Amino acid sequence: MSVDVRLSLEPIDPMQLLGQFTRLLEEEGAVVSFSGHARRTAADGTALESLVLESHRGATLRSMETIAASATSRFAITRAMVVHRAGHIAPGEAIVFVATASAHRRAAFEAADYLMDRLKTEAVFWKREETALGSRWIEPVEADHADAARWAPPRD
Amino acid sequence: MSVDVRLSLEPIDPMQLLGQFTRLLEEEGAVVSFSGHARRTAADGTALESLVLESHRGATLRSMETIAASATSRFAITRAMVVHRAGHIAPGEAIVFVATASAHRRAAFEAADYLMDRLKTEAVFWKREETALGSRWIEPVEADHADAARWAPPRD
Amino acid sequence: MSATKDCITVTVELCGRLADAGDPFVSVAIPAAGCTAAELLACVAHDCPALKDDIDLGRVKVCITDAVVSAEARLLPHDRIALFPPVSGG
Amino acid sequence: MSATKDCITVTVELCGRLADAGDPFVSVAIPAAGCTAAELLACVAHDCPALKDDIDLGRVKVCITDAVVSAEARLLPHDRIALFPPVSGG
Repeated sequence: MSVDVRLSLEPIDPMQLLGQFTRLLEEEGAVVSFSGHARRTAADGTALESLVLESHRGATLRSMETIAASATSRFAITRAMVVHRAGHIAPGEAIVFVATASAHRRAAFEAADYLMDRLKTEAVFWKREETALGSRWIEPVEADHADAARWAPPRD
Repeated sequence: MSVDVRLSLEPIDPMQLLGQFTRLLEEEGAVVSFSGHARRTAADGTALESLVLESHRGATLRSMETIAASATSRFAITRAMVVHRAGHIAPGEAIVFVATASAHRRAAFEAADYLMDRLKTEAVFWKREETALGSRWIEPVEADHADAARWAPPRD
Repeated sequence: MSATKDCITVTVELCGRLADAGDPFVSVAIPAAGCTAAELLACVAHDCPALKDDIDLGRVKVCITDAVVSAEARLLPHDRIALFPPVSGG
Repeated sequence: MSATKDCITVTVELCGRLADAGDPFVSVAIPAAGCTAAELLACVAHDCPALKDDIDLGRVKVCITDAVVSAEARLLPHDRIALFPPVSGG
């Protein structure tokens, strides 16, 4: 089992991360990746200038590691990567990249899905949108909570 | 809606394909990718020398296009890519790459999952494993049929 | 005209394990006016004994151009015809 | 010794929107022997009126080093302490 969890203040490139992840494959037959990208429009409909993810040195990375460990214990995956951007993110740029590998594809799909559901609700970030009109804090949307509630409570 | 379906007799590189796919993103917030890789061991436990996917000029690509069209009509995705390798595939090499993009992540996850379930059971390929002991035709495993049965029958 | 004179030879591509017995292309005599897919399979079973069991067990499908067709579908001598065993998926 | 002499000033980091009112680091007086997370929040509510409402509504959690702790957890003056509003997720 290999788990690679990173918090990055620099832009992240899903293509390069998938390349790094795939190069390490051994017997795995299935690889699933997810990347989430900053939208071009803020929640209030105005053009987004920047999405800002504030993080906490220590607690943010630890929350990501806890979520990744939970995924590896619940699903038959052999390898996982979780890379999250923090700081100022431009529209279109990647916010988060997740990859999972397994012998059979169902485990890789479910683990990536689970990782994203928990990251979107529980990872220690505080998010705000900056537009020409100012700055506005945002919280998880209802759909995020509904997605996270699909899974049995984590054992951690 | 943009759908890119390809049948390749040359090796395919999931990293490069994800790069091509991601470069075209517009307002999508979520990208899911799947790649399936040839195992190093044949079903009978001997070392795999080559996985051979025979295809039919015309029918194979058409079956992939039908499956892709079904996915785009069932799920709220805005973009999909389906690239399938045919011919002789070395252990570890990618067999198939699927990518989906959507405004919200659930649709992208479900569409990629659905695409793979149908490709693994219905795409027009005949697969055989070549080992030092000879060549052996293989059919979808039970788990593939069970996965495909999770979805309501396609309307096409 | 005799029944023989009304026949024409078409080339049929054998896909997957159907080609294991030899050449992936076989010549089959069908009525010159065309026939149904089911009738083609009967002609193949007659001309290529190695394929008879699979055909009799319903394990062989007929593909015209780029699509599998039903038993009743009509095919013409100039169609591109292939026979498919059950697909394995990707 | 008076109660005042038993206190020590610790620096508390304010995360997310808790820092909107001003400096992301505030100084708070806590008992020199340490206190519970709940007691720290009471001290913060007293020293930083801008945070009182969020604290009273239970919307603020205490993080020591790299983990959110329960109300009963004890913290010592040398701990790295932060206050978290509800997280937004990634």
